[in-house]
Amino acid sequence: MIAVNAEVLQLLLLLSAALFSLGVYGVLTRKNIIGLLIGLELMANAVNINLVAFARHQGGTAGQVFTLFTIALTVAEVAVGLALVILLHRSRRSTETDAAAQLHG
Amino acid sequence: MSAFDALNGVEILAVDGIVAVGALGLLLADVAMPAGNKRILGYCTLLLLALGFTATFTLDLTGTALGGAYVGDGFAIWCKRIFLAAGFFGVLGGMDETARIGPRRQGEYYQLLMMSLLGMTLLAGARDLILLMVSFELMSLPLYAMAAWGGIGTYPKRKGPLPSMELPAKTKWHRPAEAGLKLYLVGAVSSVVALYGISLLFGIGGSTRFDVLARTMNAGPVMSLAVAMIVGGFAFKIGAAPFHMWVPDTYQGASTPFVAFLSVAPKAAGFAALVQLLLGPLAGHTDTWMPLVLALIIVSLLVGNLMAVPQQNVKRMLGFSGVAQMGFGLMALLAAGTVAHTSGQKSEGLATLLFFLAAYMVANMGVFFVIEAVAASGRTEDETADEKDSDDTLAVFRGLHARSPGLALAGLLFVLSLGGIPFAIGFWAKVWVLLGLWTAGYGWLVVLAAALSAAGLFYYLQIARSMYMTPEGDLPKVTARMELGLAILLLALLTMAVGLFPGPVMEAARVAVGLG
Amino acid sequence: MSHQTLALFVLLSPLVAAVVLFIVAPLRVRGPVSAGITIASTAISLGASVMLAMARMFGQSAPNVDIQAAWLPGGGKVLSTVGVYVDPVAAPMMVVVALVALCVQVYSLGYLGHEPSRDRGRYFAYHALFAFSMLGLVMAPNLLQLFLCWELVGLASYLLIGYYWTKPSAGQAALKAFWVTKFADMGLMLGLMVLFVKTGGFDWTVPPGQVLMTADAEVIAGLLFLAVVGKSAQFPMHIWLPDAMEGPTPVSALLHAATMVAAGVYLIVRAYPIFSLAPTVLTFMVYLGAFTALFAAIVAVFQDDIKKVLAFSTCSQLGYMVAALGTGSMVSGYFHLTTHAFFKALLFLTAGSLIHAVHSNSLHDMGGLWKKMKPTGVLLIIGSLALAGFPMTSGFFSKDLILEELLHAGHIVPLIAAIAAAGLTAFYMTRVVMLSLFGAPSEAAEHAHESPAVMLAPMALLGALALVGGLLHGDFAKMAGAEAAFHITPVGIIATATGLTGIAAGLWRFSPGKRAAVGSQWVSAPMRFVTWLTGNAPVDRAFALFYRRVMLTAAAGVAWFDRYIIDALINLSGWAVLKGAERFRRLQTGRPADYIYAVIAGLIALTAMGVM
Amino acid sequence: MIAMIALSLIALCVVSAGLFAVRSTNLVHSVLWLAVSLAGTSALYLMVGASFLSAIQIILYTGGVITLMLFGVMLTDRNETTKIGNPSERKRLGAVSALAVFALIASAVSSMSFTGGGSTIVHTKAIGQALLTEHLLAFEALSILLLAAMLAAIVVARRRDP
Amino acid sequence: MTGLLSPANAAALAELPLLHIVVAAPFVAAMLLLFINDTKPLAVRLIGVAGSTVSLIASVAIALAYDMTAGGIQMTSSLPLVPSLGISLELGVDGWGVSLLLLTGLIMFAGAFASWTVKTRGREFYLMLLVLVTGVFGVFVSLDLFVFFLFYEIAVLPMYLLIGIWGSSNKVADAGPFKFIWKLLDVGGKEYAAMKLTLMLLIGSALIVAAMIAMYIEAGSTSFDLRHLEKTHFSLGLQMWAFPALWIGFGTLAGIWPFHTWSPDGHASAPTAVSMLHAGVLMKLGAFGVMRIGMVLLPEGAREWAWLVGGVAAINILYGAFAAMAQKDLKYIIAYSSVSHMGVVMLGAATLTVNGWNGAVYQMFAHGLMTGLFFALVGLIYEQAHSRWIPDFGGFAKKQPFIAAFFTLGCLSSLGLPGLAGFVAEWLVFLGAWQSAFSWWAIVGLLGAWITAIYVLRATRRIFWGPAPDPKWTDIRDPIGTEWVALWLLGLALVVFGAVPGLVMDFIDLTTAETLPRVAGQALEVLR
Repeated sequence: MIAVNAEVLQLLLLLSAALFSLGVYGVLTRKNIIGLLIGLELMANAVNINLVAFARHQGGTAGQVFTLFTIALTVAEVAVGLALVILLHRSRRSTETDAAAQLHG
Repeated sequence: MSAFDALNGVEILAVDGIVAVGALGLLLADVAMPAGNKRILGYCTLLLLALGFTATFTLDLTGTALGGAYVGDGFAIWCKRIFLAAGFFGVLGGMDETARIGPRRQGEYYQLLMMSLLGMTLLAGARDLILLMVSFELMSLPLYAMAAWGGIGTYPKRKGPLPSMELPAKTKWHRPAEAGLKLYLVGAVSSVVALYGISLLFGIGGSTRFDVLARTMNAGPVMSLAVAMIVGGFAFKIGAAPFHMWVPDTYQGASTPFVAFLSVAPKAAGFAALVQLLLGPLAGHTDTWMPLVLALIIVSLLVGNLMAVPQQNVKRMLGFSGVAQMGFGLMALLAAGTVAHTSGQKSEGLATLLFFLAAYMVANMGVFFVIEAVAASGRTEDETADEKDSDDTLAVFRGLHARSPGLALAGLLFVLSLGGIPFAIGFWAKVWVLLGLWTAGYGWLVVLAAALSAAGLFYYLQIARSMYMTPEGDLPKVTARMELGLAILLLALLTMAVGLFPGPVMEAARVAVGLG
Repeated sequence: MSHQTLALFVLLSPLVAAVVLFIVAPLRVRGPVSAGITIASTAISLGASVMLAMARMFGQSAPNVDIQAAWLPGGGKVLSTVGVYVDPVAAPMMVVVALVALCVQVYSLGYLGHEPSRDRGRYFAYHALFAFSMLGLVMAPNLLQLFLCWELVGLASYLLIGYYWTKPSAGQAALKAFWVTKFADMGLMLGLMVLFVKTGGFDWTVPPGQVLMTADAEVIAGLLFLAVVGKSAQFPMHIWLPDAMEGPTPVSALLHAATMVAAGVYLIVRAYPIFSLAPTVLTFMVYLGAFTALFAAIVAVFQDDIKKVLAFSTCSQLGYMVAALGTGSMVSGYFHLTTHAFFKALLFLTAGSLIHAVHSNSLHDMGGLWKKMKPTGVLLIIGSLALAGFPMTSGFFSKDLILEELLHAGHIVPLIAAIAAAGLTAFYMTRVVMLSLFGAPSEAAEHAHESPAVMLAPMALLGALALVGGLLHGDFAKMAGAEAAFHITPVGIIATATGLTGIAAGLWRFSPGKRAAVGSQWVSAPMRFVTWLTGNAPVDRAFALFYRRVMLTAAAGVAWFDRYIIDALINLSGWAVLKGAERFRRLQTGRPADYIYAVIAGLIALTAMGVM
Repeated sequence: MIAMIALSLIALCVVSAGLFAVRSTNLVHSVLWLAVSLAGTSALYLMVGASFLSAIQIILYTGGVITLMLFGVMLTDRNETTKIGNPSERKRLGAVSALAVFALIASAVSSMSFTGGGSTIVHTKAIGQALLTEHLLAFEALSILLLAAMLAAIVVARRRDP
Repeated sequence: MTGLLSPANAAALAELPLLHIVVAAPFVAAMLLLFINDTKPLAVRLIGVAGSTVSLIASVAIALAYDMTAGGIQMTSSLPLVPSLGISLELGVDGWGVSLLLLTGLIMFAGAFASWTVKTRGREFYLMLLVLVTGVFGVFVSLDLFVFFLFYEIAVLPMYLLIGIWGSSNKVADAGPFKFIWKLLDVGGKEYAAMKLTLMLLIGSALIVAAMIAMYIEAGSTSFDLRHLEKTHFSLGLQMWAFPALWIGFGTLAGIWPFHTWSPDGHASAPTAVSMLHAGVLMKLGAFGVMRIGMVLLPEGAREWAWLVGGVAAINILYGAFAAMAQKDLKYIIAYSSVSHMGVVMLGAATLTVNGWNGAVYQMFAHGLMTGLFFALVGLIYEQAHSRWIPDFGGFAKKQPFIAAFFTLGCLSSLGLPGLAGFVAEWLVFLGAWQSAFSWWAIVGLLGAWITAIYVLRATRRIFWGPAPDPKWTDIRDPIGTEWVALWLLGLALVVFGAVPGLVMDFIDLTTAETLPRVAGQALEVLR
């Protein structure tokens, strides 16, 4: 275990930023909804890393509790998302985002 | 702190308790009931919501609970009233449609609605980042499912945005699925963004409690970043441009009574969340967030009003108009922020926001219910909203004045209220907002908003035009079902009554924010 | 009855008649009823006028009648009043107006006897309106009321010229008369405004203690004179008068000869305190008046329409009056107004009688009527002599006075023009008499017969006045506070000689034996220019050009500009929004991926705003 | 120092796995790369002393999310589902946007000066205590949220009423 | 109308809630109509007439009860609406209000009869009409700026439906540099006209809102009461922008150039009674707003901008007159003449002189009567001939002698013939203009009146005069039955108020004398 000093915090935050950006890249470029969800997970993961880094830096419980919550939130969100993917697949036989592009203008 | 200490003051959660217990109770009842038409659950929901709504008046809900994580104040109570009323009307107006979509499974709809409402009511009093985010998600998740509520139908040939996406006739196509998916995708990304912002906020503040954060946070690039992400993330929920893209599609795709609910309650909740954060721990940092809000206002006003103009589908039109309306809501926030910044106290701006949200709720739900009433009368018994592709275009209102004078009049009233015409509630809301905005020193924005609002009448009047200026031809008479009719009637009465005598309600809004 | 009451009677009786006839349709649509009411009211007016006038003429001097009531408030005070005002200046004019009006109305009973009852009713209602307006004008206590009534007589003129409204030419003429005079009236309005700003009121006298600067007086008088030029048909705004002959002949007699056109002259008489302060305007009046007198007389010579002859003659005579007033002699102009009213009304009525007999205005359709219509013939000759200034007729006295004044004032050129005009006047009137009464009768004249007594009686009355009216010149002068006894002067002799020469020339040129040579071609080739003038063409064409080329073009231009530029620009904004929105909505592609893009783009924008 | 290098290596691992996860053309691979990335994060947590979270991360994410996703892939399995590509114009725009986001966050974060840095050990018990006292309400709300998510997923994914 | 009642009786009359009655009567009638079956047209009409009759009687009673010796604002009452913002239903009436109430009462009464022939959806028609007129009455009796604005909006909005439903479309040829907009907008169509009217007026009212809010806040954010605002001295900075804002905002309704273009299309498309009310009364709301709100509350702004207000008004007068001259559609002529005549009103207002103001308010009154009469007549002609195309007309006087007579009467008032109401107004305005700092306005005004003479009389001649009408006009006839009401009422009013202007002018002058000194300031003394 290493103490999260300013340097480590900085590193973790940058890691989180990088993951977040990768997630952004993922959600922006994926045509497949599951692929898109993967990007979303990366972004969520970045949030978690942030929280953990801060929590460890500050030392209280709040950050860790918060992380716990965000993990749960993310999971719940993905669950609903996947359900929607299945629904879309059932009606359109496709899991691409463009399958849900009839409402426009 | 022991678990018992934490429960001190928990009685201020009575309303939330009613909703939570109600949701669970409905779930249990649903399971326990024999299969069949479960319309009774809808009435139970109504009862529960009415009970909760009454409780906001009869019980003293002010105070602090859970060591400061949850605070009941006038603002929160007022917000809860809006949520509960929106829920009440949403259930009342949607009862038929819900039953038609799935008579045996309508209980689930009400459970989801109650859970979403629980998220909202908690959100209104949340003074803790964790609680804020959890209740925010609790509000959102059921909405995704409710948006996708409904069946899979077949449609005539449809054009897609690209030639390759054209759907041949009779293809199965799930309009609510698309509505839900779009809501979900934009919502999920936005909430992750907001979460990221909140994690940064936590990082610089070192706590999840607002009162602590208010003391410990220092302005800086990270705070700016965090605030931008939070504002952006929440702006999705209120549907402010450019985070509004889901709005028209979801409005068009989802079942109308649900949209009536979706278009008001979560938006009010989004505002509640923004207010908690921006006028709570960030009240001292208005320099950081006001430019962002201002940018959102301008973009929302322009985009909303402009994009609503060419719409032929009423629900889409109302979606875009809602974007513009949210510009007004944000203006109230801006005004409140300015005053908070200069004098450090709660301002009339907040009261105008509350009044505006209430007015918006009444009128907007009303319009959607009128749409539903007209569209429903054209449907056969086993059809659902998403199966008819065109039952919410402007054309469905053709000659409504003759087909149902009452509905037409009510529709006109709601539309005019949204357009900000006197003696309807919406007028007072808009003017009050503008008044506050002027006081805050944004005179130019007042002129812009007022002019755009007037220009916005162009599309609102398209509805009036369709209802009053087109011949009814051989279209059938329209009669709203009992519950739906009751909802429309109540909303119309509210629009008129408060429009004629806005004084008490405005006064109540002022009292709610501590200005009495 | 007190004079106050009498004065009110003068004004109110035609007013009541007019109001009743205009509002109570059942009375109006019945010709005889309408005629009865109108004539009775005019008779009352005449009676009261005569009583009022008698008390002020012939050496008596009853105090002025002055009844005024507040009409318009302004800033808590009275801005202007209306009422009746009878002084020695107004009194004779009242009599003239009421008298000629009564004569004409009675005459009309016969002249319009064949018209539908409904139309006759309308006609007499207009007459009642005219009588009220004209008397109101004459009895105005201030210039504002004078102006109000000035416009109302214009209305009556418009309505009466347009009496035969089914005839397109009548409609044209009515409009032309109204437009031209209305244009000139702007001068009066403007003059009144200047007057009000300078003196604080609308009185024709400068209030005691106030000084009207000459420059201001010139402006006011000049503007008032513009209105006079229009109403009294002075060059170049005389163009409406010949056209106005489209109206029934009695109307021409009353409005367009005797009274209404003289209102301009009367205005100058009334506003003399102001005019007398404006020497430049006065001089201009002399020249314009004299020019009009000569010009119109020349044109009159070449007219074949008997009414047109008389119309141009009226212009010419009004020119005399204007010129006379310009010399500073109010009396001579005013007196000529009076005598002219009698003999010109007489001439028109006799002309009407002739027209009535042959159903044509053209002199060529007449001829030899002397045999058929002796009384009319006699009256025509009397009128012509008076107009020609034959010695001892009324015209002789008044015209002589004017010429004398011109000489006194030293306006030699106008004097020569006036004398020449007098000669021409005699010439063209002789022409009228010769062509209409003598010579071989035309086809139409074969069946002519004398007019009924109801027409002859008023003519006879006017004829008498035309003969002897001139004897009143002394009283006239006294009334105006001037001593003007009639003298035989060199100028008078020259003028009389010129007139007699004109008569002789006319007798010679148009003697029955030469009748074959008459016709519009009787002018010789060198006088082509003058023939051209006879169509009244140049001025008329100029006005028409102004109307078509300037007014209508401007109108079309403005209308086009409004519809296709101003309105289109406003529409354009709407169009741009609609089109722009149509374009803009493509951003809402419907593809969820793009929606996420929007979120991220918004996020980047917001964070960039926040961080930077 | 060694710990620092190890940390950096793991971080590198996490990032590269993330990169592969968003760039892989095979959806299953993508999911698995995500799993790697999440597992790496879990290791990271362990290193900085958040052992409880580390466990949760493994259980919930790797055990939950990844499974869910694989389920999703399987349920909707067709050729075009697993073989996914990113259209090139999207790639460019996405990369630019992602870089912009990274630049913004990184510039803000790196400008921040943190002081100190505690290394106090937070026991799992303390976390549990906090959950049930301070964050009781959020905890309860979360329970309902999970219920709601379940219900929502069922409602959405279920076939329509007969 | 002073002295018709003894002071005691007048005082007793003033005790009645007359202002409430005058505003509420049409509204109550409108609400009653909601409960009447559309299949009973007579009942609908009678209720409409009853509502307007009560209003007319009440407005006459107000005129009788108004105490001329006391002057000022009378019959005040107050009902707080939004206490926290200081918005309150303050009613009261001054001299201007009395005269314009009278006008509205007359026009509405006439309009109720002129709508007798509305065939389709008569109930809704009367309902909207009554709501509209409620707004108009409300504006004239409001002493609270906010309530003023409320009523103003109420008066403007029903127009959209009234024109859109019962209006008629016009053909407007596409030409000019912006030809391409025609297809999309359906220029000339009734819905186009209705929408253009509504949007232009409401965007204008956005400016009003801005100025209103700014004034409220500068006056201490306590009250919208006009009397309170009048006491406030607004900073020059505010006045300099707020006055033009109010001018354009209200002025759009008054048809100021170049924001007048809603007016010809709107009036030409609107059904008879709506044109009557709109041109007759509603446009006056705009002018009234400019004077009562803009000038009285912002005197310095008014003084500083008078040159522009008057200059634009001068443009209005000539521009409207010329544009009217080129029209061939009868309604367009009247509509453009309204633009021209409203220019006279604004010109009078801009003079900032007693006479100019008196004239301006009187012109509102006179033009209201006149244009009401015109539109009633045009409605009758259109109903019988089914055409408004003047080149097709001619000789109508044969079959419609009374319509011809009343039309001529309207024309004469329009061109400012003495003895008719129009003259008094125009004369005073031009006199005031001459007294003002910009004398040339008066000349423009006079020219405008002359051009008016040209086009109105030309129209009269083309429609009514000339040989017997074309055989295709077999159906045209004089009015019958209730059609007479509007003609006689408005026609006689034109004459009576022209011959005895004091009836109304005494009221107007009272208020002018009270308010003008505040606005004109030093300038007034010089000019008087």
